[in-house]
Amino acid sequence: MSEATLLAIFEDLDPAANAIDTLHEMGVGDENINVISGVPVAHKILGRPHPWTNVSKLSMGGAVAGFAFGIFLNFGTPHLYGIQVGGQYVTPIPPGAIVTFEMTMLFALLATFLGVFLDSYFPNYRPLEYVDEVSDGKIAVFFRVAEDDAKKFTDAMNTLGAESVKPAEARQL
Amino acid sequence: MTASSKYLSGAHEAHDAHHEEDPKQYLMYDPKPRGEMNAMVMESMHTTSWKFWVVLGVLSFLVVTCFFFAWGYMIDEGLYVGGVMRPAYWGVFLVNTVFWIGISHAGTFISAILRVFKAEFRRPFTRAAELMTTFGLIQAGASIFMHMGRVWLSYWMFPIPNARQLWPNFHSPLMWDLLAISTYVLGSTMYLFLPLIPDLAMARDRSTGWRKTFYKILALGFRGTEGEWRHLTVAMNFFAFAIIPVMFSVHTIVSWDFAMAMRPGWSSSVFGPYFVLGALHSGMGAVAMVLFVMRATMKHMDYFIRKEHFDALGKLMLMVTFAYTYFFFNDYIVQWYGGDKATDNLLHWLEEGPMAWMFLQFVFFNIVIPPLLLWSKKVRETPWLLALIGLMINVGMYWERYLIIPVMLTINRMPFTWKLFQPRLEIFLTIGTFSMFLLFYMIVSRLIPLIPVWEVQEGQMTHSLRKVGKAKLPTISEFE
Amino acid sequence: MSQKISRRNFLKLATAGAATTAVLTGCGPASRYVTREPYTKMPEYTYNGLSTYYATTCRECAAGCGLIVRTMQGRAIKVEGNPANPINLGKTCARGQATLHGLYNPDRVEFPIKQGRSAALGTTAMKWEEAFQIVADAMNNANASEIAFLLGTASDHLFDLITDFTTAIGAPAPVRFGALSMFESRATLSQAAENLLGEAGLPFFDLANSDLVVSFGSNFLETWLSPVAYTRGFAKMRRGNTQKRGYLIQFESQMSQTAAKADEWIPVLPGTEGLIALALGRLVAEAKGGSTPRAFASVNVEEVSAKSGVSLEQLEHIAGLIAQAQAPLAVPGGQALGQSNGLSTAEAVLALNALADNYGKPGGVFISPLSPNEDAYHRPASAKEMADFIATLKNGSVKTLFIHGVNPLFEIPKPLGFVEALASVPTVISFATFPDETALASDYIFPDHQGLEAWGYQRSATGAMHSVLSGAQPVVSPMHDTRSTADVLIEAARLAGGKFAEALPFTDEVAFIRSKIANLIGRADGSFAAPEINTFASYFQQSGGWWSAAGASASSSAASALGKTIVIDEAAFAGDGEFFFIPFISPTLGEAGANKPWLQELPDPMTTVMWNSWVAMNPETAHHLGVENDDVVKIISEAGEVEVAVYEYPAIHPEVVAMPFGQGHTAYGRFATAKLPQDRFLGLVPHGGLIGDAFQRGANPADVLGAHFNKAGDLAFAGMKVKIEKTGRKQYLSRLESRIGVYGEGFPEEK
Amino acid sequence: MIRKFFEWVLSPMGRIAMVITVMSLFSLAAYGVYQTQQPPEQPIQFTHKLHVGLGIQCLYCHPGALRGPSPGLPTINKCWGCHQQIAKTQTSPLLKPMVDAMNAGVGFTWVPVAQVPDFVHFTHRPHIAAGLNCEKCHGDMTKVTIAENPQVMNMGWCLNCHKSRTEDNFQNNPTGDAIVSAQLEEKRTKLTDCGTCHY
Amino acid sequence: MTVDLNLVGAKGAIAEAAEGKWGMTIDQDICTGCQACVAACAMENNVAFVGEEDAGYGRTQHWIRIERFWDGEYPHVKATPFQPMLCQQCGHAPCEPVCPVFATPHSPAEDLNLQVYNRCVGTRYCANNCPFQVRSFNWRDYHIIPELGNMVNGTLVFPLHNQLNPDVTVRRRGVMEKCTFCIQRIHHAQDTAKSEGREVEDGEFTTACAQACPASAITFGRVDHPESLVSQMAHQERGVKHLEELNTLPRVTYLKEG
Repeated sequence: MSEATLLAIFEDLDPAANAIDTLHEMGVGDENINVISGVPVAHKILGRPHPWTNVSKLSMGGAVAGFAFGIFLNFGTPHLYGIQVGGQYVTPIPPGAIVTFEMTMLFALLATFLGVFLDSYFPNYRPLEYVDEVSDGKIAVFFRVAEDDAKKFTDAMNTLGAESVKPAEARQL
Repeated sequence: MTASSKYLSGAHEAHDAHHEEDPKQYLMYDPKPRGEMNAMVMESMHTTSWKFWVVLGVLSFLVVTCFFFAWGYMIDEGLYVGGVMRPAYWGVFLVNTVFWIGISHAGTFISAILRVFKAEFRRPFTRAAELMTTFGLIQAGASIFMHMGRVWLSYWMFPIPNARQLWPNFHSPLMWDLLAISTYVLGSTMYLFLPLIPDLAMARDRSTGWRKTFYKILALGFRGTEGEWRHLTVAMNFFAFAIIPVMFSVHTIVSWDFAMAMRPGWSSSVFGPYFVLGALHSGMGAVAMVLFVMRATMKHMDYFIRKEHFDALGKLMLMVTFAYTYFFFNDYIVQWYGGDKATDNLLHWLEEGPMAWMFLQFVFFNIVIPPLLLWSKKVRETPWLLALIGLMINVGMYWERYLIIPVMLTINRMPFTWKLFQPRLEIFLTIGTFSMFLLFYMIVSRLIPLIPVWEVQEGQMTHSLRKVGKAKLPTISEFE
Repeated sequence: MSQKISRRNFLKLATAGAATTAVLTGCGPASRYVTREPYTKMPEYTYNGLSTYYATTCRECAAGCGLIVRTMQGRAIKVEGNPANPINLGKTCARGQATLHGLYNPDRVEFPIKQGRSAALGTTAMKWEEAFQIVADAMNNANASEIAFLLGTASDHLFDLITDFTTAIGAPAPVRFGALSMFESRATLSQAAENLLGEAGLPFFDLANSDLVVSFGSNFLETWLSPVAYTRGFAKMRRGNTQKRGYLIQFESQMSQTAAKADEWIPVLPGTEGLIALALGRLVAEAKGGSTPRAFASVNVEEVSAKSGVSLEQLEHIAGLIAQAQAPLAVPGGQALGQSNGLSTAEAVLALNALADNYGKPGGVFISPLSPNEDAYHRPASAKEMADFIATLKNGSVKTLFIHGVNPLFEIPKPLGFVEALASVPTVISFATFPDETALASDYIFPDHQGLEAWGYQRSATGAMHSVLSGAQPVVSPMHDTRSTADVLIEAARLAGGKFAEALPFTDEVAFIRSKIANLIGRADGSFAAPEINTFASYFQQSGGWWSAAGASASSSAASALGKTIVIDEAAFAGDGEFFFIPFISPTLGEAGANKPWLQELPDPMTTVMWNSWVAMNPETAHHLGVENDDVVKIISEAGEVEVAVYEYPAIHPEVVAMPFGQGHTAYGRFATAKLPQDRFLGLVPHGGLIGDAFQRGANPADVLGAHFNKAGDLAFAGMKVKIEKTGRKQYLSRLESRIGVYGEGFPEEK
Repeated sequence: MIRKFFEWVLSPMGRIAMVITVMSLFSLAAYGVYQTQQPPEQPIQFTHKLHVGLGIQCLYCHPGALRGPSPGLPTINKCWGCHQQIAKTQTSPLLKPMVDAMNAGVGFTWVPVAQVPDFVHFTHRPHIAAGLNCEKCHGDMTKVTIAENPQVMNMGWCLNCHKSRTEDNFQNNPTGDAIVSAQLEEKRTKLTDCGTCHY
Repeated sequence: MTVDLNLVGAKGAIAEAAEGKWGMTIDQDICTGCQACVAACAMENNVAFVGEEDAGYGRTQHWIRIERFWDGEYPHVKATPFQPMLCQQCGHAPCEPVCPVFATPHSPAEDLNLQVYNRCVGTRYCANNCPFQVRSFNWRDYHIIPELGNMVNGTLVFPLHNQLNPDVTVRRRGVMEKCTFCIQRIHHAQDTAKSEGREVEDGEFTTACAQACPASAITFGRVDHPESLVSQMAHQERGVKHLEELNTLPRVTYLKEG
């Protein structure tokens, strides 16, 4: 039997939280619920599971790569064609500290930035389920239920004080 | 007896007055619905008066003539159209570089350090400051390339494999500069973009026509799902912590360009922190000016940017001034006390030579006047006054860099070569960089939301007034 | 302005020569300035990238230093001294080094030119055949007495050729004159030598072996007679003797470069040097004990001290030094001789040497040996003789005037009236290599080769105890369509025929030179010996000349010198100004170096001024006049006036102002005249800048010199008094030195 | 406007167009590089192939290589020395330019092929003295008519040879002799010194 | 003589290890300041002249300049001994490490400071860091200023370029330059010696300035050969080195007066 994705829009956080509880009671699993908000809302407020992220891992990875690159630049390249200057070592350590530090930071930052893109599938210009009110601070709760139960859930949401409950359709943002 | 009672009563009144201030004067306790704030921000982006376009036209003319034409002319003719010579091989270009890098430090300081320390007043103007970082760094980079004798070969400084089997020289402070500045410019641009995404999405939802496309492309299809928010906040926190050491390293390394050199007046171990503080000093001043202009020229900004922000900024400036004074004195007295002959000559030259007026202005504008004024809350809460102090500080800081580079270069260990630097084409190119900075800022102020609305709303949601007994006490709750 | 136009026309007309320059001016870092393309017909002795060296003689002044020029692929690359030549022993001065900038100067006269003397007529190019014909006609259409030759200072093969020619056809002998000889007062020196030693000739002062040198205004380290030789001598005097460091004392009113090297520089009032010499003589004689010689008897020491401004103690102190010295030496020269009493000053100084009894002894005075093919010392004309020559020109008794190697319009003081003289000569033919003032004022210019392109020899008047004849040969093929003047005359004489042809029976210049060195063949006492002319000539070319192997030991005795009474009459000063005016030849430019860019770029040793001229005055004086550095002042003498910028010179007598000779050209090429046009887009800071006519660089002191001579007939160039007026204008002198660092200008405290 | 372009680029036609543009740019660049590698136009179509085939030594026409920096390019006199004795000289159309030049007495100027930039001070002598053959750098002349460079002569190319010939390995120092390796070390120092070629 | 810095180790150690290879002494007592060295240097090394305006503005290209100061007041004023100042070819050259592109490396073979013109990008850091202020920068193409050339049927030719020395690179706009101790002569001498299978002898060749100096005040040669003339000159008691306290190990010894 086919499924329908419904979208309930709430004015405030508390009804949204209640709505999610209700959905849980009515047997909709977290995997079938998604919340869209105009400000970051901590998962515990809505009683949602902790969302995963790889960003921090990626940053660390970048840092390591950058460190390696810095080491190569400072201690590797002189051995490709060493030139003496000012009676100093061909591969001095103090500048090495600077070079490796900068490279580490650069790569870490780049990795973090790209991490956001990778994790949240940016850029993404395909049609998506969305409502403009979200950026006005409303809380939008998506949930997928069986076609037949749609009516039931709509009523439940309305009783919980949803502004509107309608089937969500994907559109060009 | 009477007198004392008078004093007491006076004190008492003051005490009461202090208690009866209205929490509504703080942005965080004066919430508006998100939709309204969005509308205000969008409107502030859309509304332009004819004055705006006139200024824009003038600036773009200046950029074309004084920046692009002048630079092209210099590349074509050679550096002799400038004023550099023996012994002042470095001139105004590097002064501009150091100055712009200094300006750029404000953004990072406000948006990163204040974020880390959860200073709530930062929320409305983090972006305005962050923009200064990026644009300032662009000007700084341009100035570095202007100063090069054969700029068309500047790619030789990048570590790329080549047929000559040669790599850049990592002993050279200039190489450290290159790495640090490129790191900083990339990092701060990304750090500018990340918090911008939700606001771009907001703008996307509220605009039509080419703006719609523009925002749509930039917003990358951001919707505000829990996942997206999570990644974003994690990344922003990481940036906030990571960009701070980068910021310190950048200006320290810039200072090392001078401190590593075997020259009187330059070779000083305190230059690193001295320059960083100097950078913050000028940066704060610049922020004050920008906020003043924003508030005065853009619509609805008096809601977002209030007395409290100027006050807080003033306090920051005061603190930085003191720190800067400490380092200045530190650098100066060590040099003076050492009494090395060359250094002695140099200091005399600065204090009583033909550029003494510059030295005095620098001391007064940066060290004497700001603390005297910023002391009073009234001054701090008067936007134009604060902006004026900011201007003063920036002039002073520009003089400081000017003294450190061409004027100090005049005096070296070979008195036979001493000569005073006179800027020639540099004047035009300096005007060019300044115009370009302003031009960018004006254009962007109408393209992206200068106020991070979601951050403001988040702040307002976390702030509340809790009634304890008779008093309503401000309360802040953590959402994350 | 007329000169300007005609100069432009040269450039317009310029075709052949310049096209041969094998030079690329592309852009991009890898482009070549100097292409290394091979000869199309390569001589077997050259390989690409390897240099060939030729020995020749330096023509920048009359000293006759030997050069070895490094050439590569037909271009002269570098000038080096000829180590064998006893005059300079492998060393060169700055002017010698820069002679290449004369050879490759962009402003050379590149082909024979006929020009009207007025701008209206303009200039036209000529063929050399026409040129020969014109010279020949000039000879034919005038009787011998109506032909006159004016040559440069140097006594060279051209002088010999013309002397032979004129004697043969009965024309007046050629006159040799130039700024150098004018400022060197050679006539005075040889006259004094004759008076005291009964032997005319140029004295040579053996600095090298002396241990105490007392110089009376002599600038022997700069341009005087043979600067390279005398510099070597000075160095030996200072450091050559390991036991004793030589000591140098200089009496001079302003600190010249020579005085700067002196251990004691004693500023004196101009014209009192002779008195000081006498006073010293008397004191030395007294110190040595015995009777005071007649030469010094008449002098009153206190009076001298009062007049000259040299304190009695100083005089006694110096006299003491002289008395103790093993080989003391007194050298007259420079401004001391350029006075109305110059001759007696020279005599006094020579007498001082006589007292030291150092004639003909090492570290003493010698009469410079004659050159190998020289019958007697032919010194260049004195100013007096020049004046007489000019007079003959004026009274119209000369139809054709040939000028070579001298630029009288620039070098001779105006009152001598050369301008009018030139006007009264119907035909003036100049053999100038460069478009100088005189050349532009003449009817024809038949350009001679530059020194490095030419054959010849040059006598060295002094500078070594050897008798030296420096040989010259072309080191490169001529850049332009020029002809050697000797060849021109020979060719013209042949065309003229008759006695002229008989007077010059030579196929060409080289043949003549060979005839003149023929008398050396077989002489065993020389640098080389050869049995017959061909071998000899090739050796002569190869080793850059011929010189006696051993230094001649001069046999002059000074016994008579001391017996003669010497009276120094009061020096007379022309003009009613309040300042003594001392002109001196610029050490870097010399008399004719102004058109060589690198000489212009060389800072003057004392003032470090480049590309311009200045008047040096004591800072006090400047203060009294209310002027300061770079203020343009007008210097007014009875003869004329010049405008020049002030240089506050700390080491000059307050009553004296000094000015270098060598700048102030109104023609003579782009480097000598207008400054290099610089980019005007941002002349925000005025540096350099021009005064007066925008086409003139610096100022010429000869414009204020009057026609006054000393007893020997030399110009009393230091005998002028001038007034100084402010003009209110500024002229920023380009200095190498830092005014902040050296003079503490704008610098708050004592460095 | 921007949007339209953006969408167009995403459309298949747009993508193809993009690919074509990029490729054409690349091929243009490649063609430019190729042009720089062509042998230049010489006054005469001189056939190295033939002359070397006849057994004429390189140093006969380029003797400078033995003595100094530049081997030199033969003057017309040198060509004429042999060619005047060859009947074909007068007839061959290829040689006509030389005959004309000789009669006119002007000679001709070769266009140097293997030319280093003026900031590189290259000297042939030590290379010949080190026992290098001409073809090591200039390629096998028995194959080419007009001389052309077998490879791009840049600093990396020079250094590779300098390094490989002076590194202390079995080939250069079979016995592992200490003195030899010291010499090699000193030689490498000299041969990798910037100042050896650049001043 | 060559020093592997990584073997020798600390900076200090190299000071003893390398007393230098080529060195120079300048006797200030007999230097007459006649500028012959300056002219000779310019002619040998294609040093450009810059014209009055730039010369006055401190842009002279001289590789060697002669300094003189004043001492005392008139009439007891004295000009201090002329002091020719040129690149001191320091062993620990401050100019070297600051160049981002290795354009002024140290020559391990000749122990000189090199200036690789074609590598220079013109940051001018080296010049700022030179305590002797002897580096000069090509502010423009001083060799091809149009006013120096003649227009000959439409093309600009520069007769003066005929004099340029092919053994020395002609510097273009935007690069730093300095005295090289006439390294082209060093190489030429070494090459000749090698081709004749011998060592370079003392006095076999010399720099352009030393060659020209009429007073023979300049001596050039191997300072690491004790018997060479320059070593003997340098070890006199009146020999001093400039700014020795900076420990840049200059290779030029000045012989003072007296």
